Amino acid sequence: MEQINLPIAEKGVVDQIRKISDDTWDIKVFSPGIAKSSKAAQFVHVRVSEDFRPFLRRPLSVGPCSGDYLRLIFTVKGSGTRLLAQKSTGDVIDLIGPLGNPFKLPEDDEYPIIVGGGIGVVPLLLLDDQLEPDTPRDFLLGVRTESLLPVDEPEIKHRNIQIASDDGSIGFGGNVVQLLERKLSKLQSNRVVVYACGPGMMMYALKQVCIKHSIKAYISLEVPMGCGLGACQSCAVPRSDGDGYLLVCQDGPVFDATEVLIEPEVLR
Amino acid sequence: MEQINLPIAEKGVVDQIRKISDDTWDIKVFSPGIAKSSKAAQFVHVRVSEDFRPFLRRPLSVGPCSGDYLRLIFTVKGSGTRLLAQKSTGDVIDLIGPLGNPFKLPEDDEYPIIVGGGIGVVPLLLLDDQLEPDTPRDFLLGVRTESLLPVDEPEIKHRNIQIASDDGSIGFGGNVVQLLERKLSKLQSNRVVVYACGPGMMMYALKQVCIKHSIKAYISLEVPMGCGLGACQSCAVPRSDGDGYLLVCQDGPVFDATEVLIEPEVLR
Amino acid sequence: MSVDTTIRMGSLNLRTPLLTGSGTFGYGDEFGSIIDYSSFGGIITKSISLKPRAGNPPPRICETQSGGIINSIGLANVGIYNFIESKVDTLPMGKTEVFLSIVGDSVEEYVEVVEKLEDVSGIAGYELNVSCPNVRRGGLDLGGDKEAIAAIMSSVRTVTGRFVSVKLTPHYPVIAPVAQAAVDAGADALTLTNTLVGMEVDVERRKPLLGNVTGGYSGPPLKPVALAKVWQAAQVVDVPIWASGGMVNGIDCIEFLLAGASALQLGSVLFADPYAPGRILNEMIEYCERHDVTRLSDLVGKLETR
Amino acid sequence: MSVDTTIRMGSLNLRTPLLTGSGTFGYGDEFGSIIDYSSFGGIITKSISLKPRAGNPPPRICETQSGGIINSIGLANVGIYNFIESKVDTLPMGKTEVFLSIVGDSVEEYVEVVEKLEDVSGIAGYELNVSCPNVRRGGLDLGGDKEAIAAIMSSVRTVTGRFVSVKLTPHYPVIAPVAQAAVDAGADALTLTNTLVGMEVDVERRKPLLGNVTGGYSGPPLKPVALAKVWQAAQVVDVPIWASGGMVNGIDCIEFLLAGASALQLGSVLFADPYAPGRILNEMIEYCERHDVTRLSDLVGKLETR
Ligand SMILES: Cc1cc2nc3c(=O)[nH]c(=O)nc-3n(C[C@H](O)[C@H](O)[C@H](O)COP(=O)(O)OP(=O)(O)OC[C@H]3O[C@@H](n4cnc5c(N)ncnc54)[C@H](O)[C@@H]3O)c2cc1C
Ligand SMILES: Cc1cc2nc3c(=O)[nH]c(=O)nc-3n(C[C@H](O)[C@H](O)[C@H](O)COP(=O)(O)OP(=O)(O)OC[C@H]3O[C@@H](n4cnc5c(N)ncnc54)[C@H](O)[C@@H]3O)c2cc1C
Ligand SMILES: Cc1cc2nc3c(=O)[nH]c(=O)nc-3n(C[C@H](O)[C@H](O)[C@H](O)COP(=O)(O)O)c2cc1C
Ligand SMILES: Cc1cc2nc3c(=O)[nH]c(=O)nc-3n(C[C@H](O)[C@H](O)[C@H](O)COP(=O)(O)O)c2cc1C
Ligand code: FES
Ligand code: FES
Repeated sequence: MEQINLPIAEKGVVDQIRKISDDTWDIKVFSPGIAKSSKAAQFVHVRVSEDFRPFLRRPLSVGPCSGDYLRLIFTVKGSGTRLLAQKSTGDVIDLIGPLGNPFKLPEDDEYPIIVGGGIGVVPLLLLDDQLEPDTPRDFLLGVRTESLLPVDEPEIKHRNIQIASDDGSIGFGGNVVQLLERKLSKLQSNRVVVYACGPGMMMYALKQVCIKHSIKAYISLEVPMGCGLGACQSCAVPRSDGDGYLLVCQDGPVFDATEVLIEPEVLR
Repeated sequence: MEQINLPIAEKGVVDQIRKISDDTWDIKVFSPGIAKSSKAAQFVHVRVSEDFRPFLRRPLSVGPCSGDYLRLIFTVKGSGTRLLAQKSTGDVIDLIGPLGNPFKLPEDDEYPIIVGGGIGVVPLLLLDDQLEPDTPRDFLLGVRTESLLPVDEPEIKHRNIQIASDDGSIGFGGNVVQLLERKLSKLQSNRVVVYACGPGMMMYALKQVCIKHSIKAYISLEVPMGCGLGACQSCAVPRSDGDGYLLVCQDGPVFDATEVLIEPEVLR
Repeated sequence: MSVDTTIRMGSLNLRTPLLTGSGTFGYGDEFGSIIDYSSFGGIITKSISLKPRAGNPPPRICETQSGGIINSIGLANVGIYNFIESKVDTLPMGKTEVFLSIVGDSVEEYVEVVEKLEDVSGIAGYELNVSCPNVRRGGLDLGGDKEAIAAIMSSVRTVTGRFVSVKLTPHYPVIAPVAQAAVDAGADALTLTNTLVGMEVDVERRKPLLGNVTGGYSGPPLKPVALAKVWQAAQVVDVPIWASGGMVNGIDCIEFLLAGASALQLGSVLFADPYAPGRILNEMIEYCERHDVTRLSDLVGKLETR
Repeated sequence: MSVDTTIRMGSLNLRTPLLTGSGTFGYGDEFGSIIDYSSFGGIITKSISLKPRAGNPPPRICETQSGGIINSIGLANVGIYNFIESKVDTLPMGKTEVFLSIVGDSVEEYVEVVEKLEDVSGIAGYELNVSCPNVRRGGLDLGGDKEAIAAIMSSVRTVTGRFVSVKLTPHYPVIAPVAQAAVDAGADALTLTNTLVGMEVDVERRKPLLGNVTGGYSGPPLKPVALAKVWQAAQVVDVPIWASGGMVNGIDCIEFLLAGASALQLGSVLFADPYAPGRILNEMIEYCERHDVTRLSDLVGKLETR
């Protein structure tokens, strides 16, 4: 197993906050301890409220890092992310991280296809950075419609992200798993390794496709969490062999797609 | 019994808010329905939070009224009054009132002495206004120290309020009940009627003094309330005859001092 | 779209599923013109006992840091004789359905109070409060003992044909056995739940905030507990369930309907917001419109579990 | 002024009254360098059963509108054999006192697990969890039945001389009889309380928020209930009481001490704020300084009631 850095507690400082779309925000945080040691798919557990309302921390993937800074990119879903979106430059954010296991990087003979669904793209942005610059890859991102893109135009260009949209408003018309299938039909699939993160329904479909084509797929899962540290057993996902559960915060968030049962309802 | 106006629900509008001392605020509220029908010692039940935190309304005495406006004067004690102190001009305040029974005004041959303790002075300010202008009276107000005065200099002058302070920093050095005893020693006490409102300890001492001098005393009591409307029985005070309880919101807040048992601990 | 808000339960036909929680609405007229009866299906009075009760020493109400309240009224009420003499006439009959809450120290007391009320016409039914946390009783633990509850219910059944709901405490880990016992003894409905037993301390004065030390804990913090009890009971009994516990908005109420409640009691919320019934009814109707539900009653028990 | 934070209870001598709530701190090392053991008097492990348990279907945790959380872990644990093989060595013994929480489906299971642990040295004592809301049992209602609780405690007493606390559910209207039964059966302490049974519903999807529908409700909304139980029990038993329920700051903890608790378990708060133990200890010391209290233990049971 790869060497993983122990999680630390760090008070990050908001350097910059910007709105990417109607409900998606991108915060650049000064958090040297975590920024320097995080690997793709690891996450931070973020305290959103000092007065315990809401009560729990919120897990957020570490986005692209540069030097002492990391990026948190998130969609406002409920009260916790709403509070985070109200932060401004200079505000302190109580972080614990990096948590969880990172993506296993591709072997020399493997061709990585990165597949993001909506805000699930965040850990994949860091992965994209952590691949050797000269490693060829495909980076696919699905959204429902153009206005919900969780990354901006320059970032899409720079990373050469190929977009799929359900309503055809941008890029490929259809979902991102369909786009993946297209790609696969043009590649020698036993060399491909898929890296994916996205909503439950997408992960479900993606797993079927990867099984059909006998492709290795690493998926990063998102479920409600308590401690984030492997202590409370809140973040269980069923093993596909029926033998109990794995913990997303400790055994994941990255799993081999064949290891876990994907229940779209639970992952949301 | 005097004719009492039925309580109404009214959305008051903050006309002006000013800080009187470190923790005391004076809000002038446009609330024509309540302002026009309130009598001294009646109160309004104020919703301090739209999202039920804190949960209960706060009872506040109706202060001096002029035309369509009433004044709420209050000390910040906890979360409810803290929220009220954050109101600003134009804000809407959800009020129910006037509630409770007013002071019984003095008979022609009675000499009123008004005795306030701290913020308990509020209902007495309205009483002062509602006495016939040419009615002679004494208006005493006790505070711990000058900086805690709940009314400002001009108001004290205008109403000719005589101050007592525990530490002697202003006016009579001693508590207001001692000041009352001084007054009484100079008056023919069977003509005197006392109107009082203040903290539990003061009310306790005041009752003893009035009994000693066989003086009629009307006191206005403050206890934690639920409904404010006589429905929930939260605001009970023990009858002095031992036969159960009276309700401050329905039978009070004004009581004949001999009617009720004064438990300083409960009144705070 | 117009949403049908009526609820049918046995012999009852309520205009809306909203009722008042006993003890939070007095004998029904105290809120005066401030309340809008048209949003209610009915009201439930303060619990009435055989003899008048003075209630507990003050303070009787406090707030909790957790956003709820605790009361220790101690069932202060005028007693059945005074009630019949001076309160019956003020009940809002005609404006809405009126249910009387009954409390007693013994099986006989419940029966006696109900018998006396049988002569009063226009009463829609009774709620038997066998779960008040604020009074200590002799040998009988009425709130905990399912035999005692069954005895009260079956004895009351012998003296009335009117609709009777039995109101239970949330202080059972699992409500099923006692719920079943109450229904077997003849209950037409179950009310779930009464308050939790709670307490707050003023650390500066080292004193409890309530004169009686402990009291009944209600408001939003109670909601998840009452909801669990409603759901647990709905799995085992087939009488309607009246929900009580922490509802402050339409969504809370929809949660209870989905979990299996047919009627919804608004209690503590009335202190903060006496206009809650109208607001909440509108919020429920909006939910129905958004989800193409034509009758509120269609939501009852429609929680999807595996 | 320096405040003495130690707490003595029978054979135990704890550095501070702060413990961890079972199930919120794993087997004691998961929090790694994030936690400061020096603020703790001891830790209590996740409940351990005879056989490994997989636990309940996800989702297993949700928040409540009322500011608490509900979990339905379902006592997922590695079982006593795996525990002894692979977890015992990671226990933070030496750093702090270590208590093992035990759960079982029968009297015999509790006894068997404790027997196996008797060979492990360095264990300060046990907490018997007879109150978990997340598992259904056969005939025995272990959380509600005082005879069953007494049987478990007295049987465990025959195999260990170590300190044993019995952890009870808050789902009793009055805790006294069951508290007394546990003490009579040999408990050295009582833990009050475990979680309430609670539930939340997602009205948009018409589904419960937890896979198991109901779960254990903890955090701030639980505090007033646990406080009442601690106070009620302190009136009748003379063993120390370990408080558990909703504490998030030093004032909460002082409330429990005044109500009669000798030790204070921090549970859910650790998820939000793993630094809570140090912060809370400081807040308690500040309170003591402000009130001229030289020993934290002097506050125990010092609530003034009439
Ligand atoms: C390892 C991991 C990495 C994540 N990375 C990101 C990211 O980079 N950007 C991003 O926008 N979101 C990410 N999420 C999802 C994010 O944590 C949730 O959207 C967020 O917690 C919702 O909180 P809220 O207060 O806005 O919503 P609410 O609806 O108020 O949340 C209620 C509760 O449900 C939990 N919850 C709800 N949805 C999810 C979910 N999908 N996953 C986990 N918990 C959930 C919350 O933590 C909270 O306890 C990640 C989740 C995990 C587990
Ligand atoms: C009839 C009446 C008239 C009043 N008039 C005034 C006034 O004009 N100006 C003023 O400053 N105060 C007045 N009070 C007292 C005022 O209601 C309380 O100070 C206020 O409710 C405290 O709320 P809080 O949120 O600041 O304090 P918190 O400490 O947060 O309050 C906690 C709870 O205790 C209750 N409470 C605490 N102290 C009192 C008290 N003395 N009386 C009633 N309830 C209390 C609160 O309503 C609340 O439910 C009056 C009280 C009554 C009953
Ligand atoms: C001040 C007060 C008095 C109450 N009195 C009674 C009562 O007399 N009889 C009864 O059955 N329930 C009584 N209750 C309980 C309520 O009817 C209701 O069941 C409980 O408060 C939970 O609902 P809520 O959270 O909506 O208030 C009382 C509650 C409060 C707050
Ligand atoms: C996620 C979680 C798991 C828990 N697991 C256990 C357990 O295994 N055994 C037990 O006795 N209590 C368990 N509890 C209950 C806690 O120990 C504690 O008694 C309860 O949560 C109340 O305290 P709190 O509000 O401080 O969390 C658990 C609580 C939580 C939140
Ligand atoms: S969140 Fe606590 S174990 Fe994963
Ligand atoms: S506050 Fe409800 S009766 Fe007085």
